[in-house]
Amino acid sequence: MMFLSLLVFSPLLGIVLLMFVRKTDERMIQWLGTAATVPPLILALFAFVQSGRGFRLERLDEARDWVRLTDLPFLTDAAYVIRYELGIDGLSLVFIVLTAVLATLAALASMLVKTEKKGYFLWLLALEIGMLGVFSAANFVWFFLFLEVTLVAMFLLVGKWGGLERERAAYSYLLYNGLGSALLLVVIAVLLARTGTANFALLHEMLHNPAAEGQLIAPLTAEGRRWLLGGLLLAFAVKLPAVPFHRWLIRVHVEAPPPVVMLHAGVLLKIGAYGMIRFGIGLFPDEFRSFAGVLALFGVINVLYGALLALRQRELKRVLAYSSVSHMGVVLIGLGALNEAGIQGAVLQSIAHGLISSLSFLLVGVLAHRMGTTDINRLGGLTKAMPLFSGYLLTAALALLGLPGLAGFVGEFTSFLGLFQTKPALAAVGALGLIFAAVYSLKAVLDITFGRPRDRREAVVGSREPQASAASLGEPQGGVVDLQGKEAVPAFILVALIVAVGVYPQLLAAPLTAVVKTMMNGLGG
Amino acid sequence: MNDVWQSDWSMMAPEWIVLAAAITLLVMDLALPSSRSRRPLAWGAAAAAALAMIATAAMIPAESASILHDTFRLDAFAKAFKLVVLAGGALALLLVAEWAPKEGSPHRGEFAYMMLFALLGAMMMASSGDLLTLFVSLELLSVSSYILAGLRKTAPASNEAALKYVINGGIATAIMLFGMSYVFGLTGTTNLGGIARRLQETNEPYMLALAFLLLLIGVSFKLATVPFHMWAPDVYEGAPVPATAFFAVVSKTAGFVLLLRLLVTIFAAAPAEGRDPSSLLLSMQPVITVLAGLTMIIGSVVALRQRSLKRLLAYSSIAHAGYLLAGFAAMSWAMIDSLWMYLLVYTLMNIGTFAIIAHIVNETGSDDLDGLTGLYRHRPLLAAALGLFLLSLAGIPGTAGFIAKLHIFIGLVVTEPGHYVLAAVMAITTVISYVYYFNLIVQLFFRPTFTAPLGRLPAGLSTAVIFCALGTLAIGWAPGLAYDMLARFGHFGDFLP
Amino acid sequence: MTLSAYLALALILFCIGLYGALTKRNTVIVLICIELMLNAVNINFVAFAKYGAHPSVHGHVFALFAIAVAAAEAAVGLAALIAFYRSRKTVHVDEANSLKH
Amino acid sequence: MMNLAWVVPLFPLGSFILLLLFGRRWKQRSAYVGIAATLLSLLWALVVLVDRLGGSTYEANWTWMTIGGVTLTVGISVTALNAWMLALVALVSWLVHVYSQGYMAGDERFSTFYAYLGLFTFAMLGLVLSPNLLQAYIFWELVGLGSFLLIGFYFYKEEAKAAAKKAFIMTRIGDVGFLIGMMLLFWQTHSFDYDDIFRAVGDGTLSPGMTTLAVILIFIGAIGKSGQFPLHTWLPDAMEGPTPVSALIHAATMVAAGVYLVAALFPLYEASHTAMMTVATIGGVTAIFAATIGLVQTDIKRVLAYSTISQLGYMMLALGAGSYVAAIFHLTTHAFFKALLFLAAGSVIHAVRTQNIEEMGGLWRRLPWTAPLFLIGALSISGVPLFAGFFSKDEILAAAWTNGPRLLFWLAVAAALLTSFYMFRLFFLVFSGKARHHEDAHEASASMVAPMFVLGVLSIASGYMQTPWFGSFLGEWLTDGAYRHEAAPGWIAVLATIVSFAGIFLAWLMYGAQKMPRDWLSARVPYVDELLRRHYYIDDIYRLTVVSLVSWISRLLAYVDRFLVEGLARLAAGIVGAAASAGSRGQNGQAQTYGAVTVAGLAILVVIFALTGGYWL
Repeated sequence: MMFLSLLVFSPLLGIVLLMFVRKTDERMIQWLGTAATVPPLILALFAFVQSGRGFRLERLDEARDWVRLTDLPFLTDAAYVIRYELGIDGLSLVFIVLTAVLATLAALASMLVKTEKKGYFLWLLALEIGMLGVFSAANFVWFFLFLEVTLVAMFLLVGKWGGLERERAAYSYLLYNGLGSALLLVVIAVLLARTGTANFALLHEMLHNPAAEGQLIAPLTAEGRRWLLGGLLLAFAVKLPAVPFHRWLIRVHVEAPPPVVMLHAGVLLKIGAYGMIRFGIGLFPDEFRSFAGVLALFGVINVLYGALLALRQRELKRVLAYSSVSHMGVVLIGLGALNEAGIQGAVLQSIAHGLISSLSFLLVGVLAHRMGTTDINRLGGLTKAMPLFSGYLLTAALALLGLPGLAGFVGEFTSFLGLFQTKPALAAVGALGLIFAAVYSLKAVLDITFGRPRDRREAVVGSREPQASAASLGEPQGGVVDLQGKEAVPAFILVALIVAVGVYPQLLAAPLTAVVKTMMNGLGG
Repeated sequence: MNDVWQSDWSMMAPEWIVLAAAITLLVMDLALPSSRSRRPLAWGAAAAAALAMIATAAMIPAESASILHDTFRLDAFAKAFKLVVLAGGALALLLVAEWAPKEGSPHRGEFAYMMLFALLGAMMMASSGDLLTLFVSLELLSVSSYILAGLRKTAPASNEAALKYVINGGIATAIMLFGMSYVFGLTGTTNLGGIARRLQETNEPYMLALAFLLLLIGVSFKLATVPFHMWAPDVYEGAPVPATAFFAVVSKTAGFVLLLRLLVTIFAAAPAEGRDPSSLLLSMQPVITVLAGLTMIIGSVVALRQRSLKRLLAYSSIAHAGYLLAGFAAMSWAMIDSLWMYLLVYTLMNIGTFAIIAHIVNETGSDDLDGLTGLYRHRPLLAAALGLFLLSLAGIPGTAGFIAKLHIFIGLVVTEPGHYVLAAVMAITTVISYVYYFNLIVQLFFRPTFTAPLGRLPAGLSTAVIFCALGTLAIGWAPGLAYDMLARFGHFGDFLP
Repeated sequence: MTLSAYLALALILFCIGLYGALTKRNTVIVLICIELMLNAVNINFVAFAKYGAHPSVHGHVFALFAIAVAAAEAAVGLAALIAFYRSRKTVHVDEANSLKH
Repeated sequence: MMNLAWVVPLFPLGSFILLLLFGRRWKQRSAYVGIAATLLSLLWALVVLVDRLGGSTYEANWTWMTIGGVTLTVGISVTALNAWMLALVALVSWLVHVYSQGYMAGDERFSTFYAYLGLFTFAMLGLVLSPNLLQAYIFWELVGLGSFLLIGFYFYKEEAKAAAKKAFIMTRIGDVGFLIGMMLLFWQTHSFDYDDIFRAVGDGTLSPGMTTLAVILIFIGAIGKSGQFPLHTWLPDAMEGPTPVSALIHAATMVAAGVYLVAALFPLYEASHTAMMTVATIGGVTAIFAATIGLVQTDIKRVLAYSTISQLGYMMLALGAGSYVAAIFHLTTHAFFKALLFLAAGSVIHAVRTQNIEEMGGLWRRLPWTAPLFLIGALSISGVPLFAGFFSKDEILAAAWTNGPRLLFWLAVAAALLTSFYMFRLFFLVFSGKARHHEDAHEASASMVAPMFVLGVLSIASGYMQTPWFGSFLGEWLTDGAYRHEAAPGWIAVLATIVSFAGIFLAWLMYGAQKMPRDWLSARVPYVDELLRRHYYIDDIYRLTVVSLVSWISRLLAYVDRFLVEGLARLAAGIVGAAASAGSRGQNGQAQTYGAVTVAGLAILVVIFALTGGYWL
């Protein structure tokens, strides 16, 4: 079976075809680039549907010989064999579906990108391969490999197609995530060195089967395992990101082109959550217990910190950036709860936030395109000129603040439910974040869509940025045009998904149940 | 005398090939009229190196053996490292073939055969079984290198580089020789195996330790590691690009050959004061660890400030030497494996980078990193190849650099206790190195160009670039290729005599 | 006893050479100082060959090789100096500082 | 039919979706979609109600999400209370849909308005069908959404924007309390189902302390939604919305949801004396508190808004005093007469295009239908005998007397006095006296009058479901026959009557006949007047405490973010950069320096070795 390889590498076809398209043929590039994201989408949905019908995902596992680092005589035959291994379970599957969906939508939304479209799509597709690979890998080395593909692709996408301070944002991204990755690499190296394998299942076996203790190439003490887990969590905390490692996220959110942020906020941040669950809980369940409190604490800090800072921002992208910080805190809260509800909540929150932030940034892209600015102080009363857009924006805000019936609620609710079992007092403090979420999202969105349309000159005087000159102000070209057919499609799909998940979360919860149960068994609870 | 004539001289076939080629080229260079282009000579030299490589490869299945009273050893270690050295040499000679400095290239013939002599030195070093051969081959390499550095006779920078190289090289030679003299004094023999055996009975720990430190410092000159790294940036910058590539790759490999042959063979089982009385080498591990850490930090940090590409790569090569030294400092069973793998990969990605820099220097006469701006627009494939080499140097997965680095990491943490601090330093300096590697990528892909578009890559350079790029990609995505080869060396089980 | 004396002499010579190599401005003197260091090593070798714990002829041989190599190195050094002098009109090593930072 | 009760909310939902998709094309015709949908809902709800009158509770559940071994469900539960509320909500909603056709005619976003109304109605109907806390919470927030959207309907008005935001945030504060309480209960009982929770209370799995904590937290949700002190401030501001919305959401249905929630969880509340006392106290305080503010308001809708707060306080008081039936009874009558009052007020506003009662007057003759209907509403709310309000208020007073603290009883009586006073102050100011330049004021269309008429009838008739004289049908049905009328002293009814007439008389003196100066009170105690006019400075207190505290913390964190977090990152980068510069400068180009560094390195190693003797670490 090559199913997973096909799934992960199918955008490669698009990359190859794009190479032969003339740089100037933008329509063709847009079309081809979007079409290239469709095969993984179809395959992912197919797998999703089939697994819903009872297909066993293990049957998709793939393994191929890749490299054997050494065959020293005192080692067993299996030691230091790194294979090309892909394999998914319910947990990976939901993330893969999320990735595939958002990639297609981001490709659609990329019609607003006008410069050097060819290179843009090449890297966007590379990014998709990386993301799909991260969630499909069944082996630490390949996980890391795909992770770094996303790192490079994002660096280029942000640095080349971003806003004014794009290079700085790209470096921020690179360095923070590079440090996270480097730490992760050390952990991977330790695990690989001492167990002789990088396969998740084998690692799990080696770490937890007392009989396998003897097969370890070098001992892994309890103390050592705690350090390893600490390293893992720290590495993924940078990717998530947890306060105080969040500064890169703000820059990337603000500077990157909106379709890229759709993928970044939608999927890449979730790698942090995925990693913590897959490796943190999956490989070190016993040790994870001792970190649960810290995680929950950081989760609450994230929630409140992000929300309180989002309150002060007057630039829509920054509001959304800090809200991402806040929402990722909810993921940490779920993980810190360390019970079924919490873990499931963390995953649901990841997916939900993926959809919601994608929607938000899709709209931000349209807004920036139409009005030339996303500064809240310079906007107002948009409902009059752009009723449809405003409706979508309001929906995004409501989803962001966790309105029941929309996806955001499901994640937040389940995560908090989890924490209320284990640490009710902490959870109650964190719940304040829900109030702040309502304040910042409504404040931002209502200031844009409600009220009087802003007089531009007044806005400039009122603006706190002295460098804002009338010339830099976005002058709507002619009349302001509402969301149009092609742009509305991704927005509509996202809203539909958000509503679907919000109304019937079992859609996502069903594939997760088995995984969560396995993890809870590992946790011995 | 009988021994000499009854020896199995075929074991030295690669050396003979290189030597014969060098002498032939020397004679031809003298004989040919000055109007004739010396470019074919460089191609011939490259072919000779490639031929020697094939000869070496053909000998892989052979049993380990030694001739000439165990002064010349042909063990797995020798074969393996000779292959790397020859690969680096052949590729560097391709760069020589296309060497075209602004003032003209009247000494290309010399360039080719001097590089062959240096290569011969490096090869001999890999096969040395005796202090004396080790010393002589080291000097053959060094003295030839001094000349290579100064080959641009009319360029002040090249002259200065040669002078600095000679002075520092001389001091290093003296220090190392001083250490050798103590080792000889304690054992009364120059055979490496013999020294190791006799040292087990000696009880002069202080003198021995002093000898060790002297040798270590002396070797660090060739490795360009702290504290003897400072010459490298100046010499790399001043030397002609093919020579720089040669120093960065072949000399460095030779340095690690020297490190392993000399320090490991002699001191692995020598008694010591200190933590590990059974092995002086192990008790000196902390020193090497600290030096490795400092080398990584200094190399990657100072590189941040460089604008000259050659100088930047000099610091980058110092950092890489630090990674290699870290792999050595771990002293795990993966040590030689990981060093060989890293050096192989390092050869490919570095020569690839230098080939492109050589082209830029040929075309623009400058090696400022501005020369890279907007390369993507005019020469997308060239830019992509350089991007690949840079990513590999940065250790990004999907390239060979990652696999090599991973192997070093594994070596660092597999021992008990693991070298976690060193691993952390390596991880952090790797991230710091992202800044300057990605800065070059930014120049390549993001910035608009101000300079005239570069011309097409000449045949020699494109051969080198294609070979290196394919190698970097192949080892990155299918590392099995390289590791299967490594497996055939039997993990250098016959390394210690 | 005798060995120690030779060793001490060699060490002193070595240090003198080193000091000179690191402090003298004139490159010719620097090169000569390096020769001095190498010669100090030769004293060591010869002394060990005669009075060492394991006297052997290898030390003499080594010293001969070292002398030859030192000569080669000095020759190349002087050649480099001459080339340097041609372009810079100076033999002062401290003026060879255009490559830095 | 009860098993099909889940269909009831779907009609308005369908209307919402249809109007969202096609509303712009249908324009004014959108109203028919909304009216038809709610009519169907109403009919269906009545069928369900009738079914339930003769039957027993029906419950059905479907999986919503599984969490490990626990399955969270959604479903419907047709208890007596739910069936009653279902019909009530559907009825008022339908009437408001009809009324709005006239009131909103010509508005640019006419279809949007109906869409939002549909959404709200769907949510409210869903809320009253919920069999568990989770579902209740979901719809609880959705009704909030409907309210928010409709308050902000006039989006271009800054006041409407602020009011909508405030409404959402203030109720959200309460909602978080609700959420926390609900989750705490969940981990005690492993279920959100009302039945399971009640069972847990019954068999003692739920500790009393936890019960108290949880229900008080849930009660915070009710406080927020029902505009109780201290989270009431959003409700008067919510009057920025169109008047039919005020009638439907902010008088008859949504704000009563708090009362409904406490009623639905009544067994849980009953288990905790502290909780009951809290409910009663908050209710009683709110009743008098809001009534006093109502005395001095000059905006017709705000008077009604404070009146609503006050009446909701009554209901809470009733619940706290243990009289579940009285609360629901008053909820019902209040829904009718308050909706009537709001619709009538809307008719007045429609006619005179102002909301300031001081600019009105003498409208009695100009609005021949509206004025008498308003009078009926005012009499009913004032508790004049034979009107619906009289019976329900009497029931509450009786409950407060028998079960509650005396103080709360007297507060309730005082509030009744104030209620009749400010209602008739309003009545006299608007309808009596000289007409003030409203020459063109005329009665509204039939589509507006008809719903008012229906409500007028109900404002009288609904009282007779539960009277001391004709039996207590409602009580018996709601409690499955376990209801017994409070044996309250007869003088309470008399007292209530006296109080209500006294209020009306006083209002007549001041505003009708103008025998007393209007500034009689404000001239004597100006600071009291000022206090009331500024709503006891509650908004200002919030602004100075909570809001400024949050904004202060937020600013502090902004500095932390910019200087500490970013600063540390920059410091690290700066150190690396400085090291790079230093290292670069150290590379001074002198070959001899390089050698010296080497020798120094060697010397350091040798010295350390000599000192430590090989024991490096």
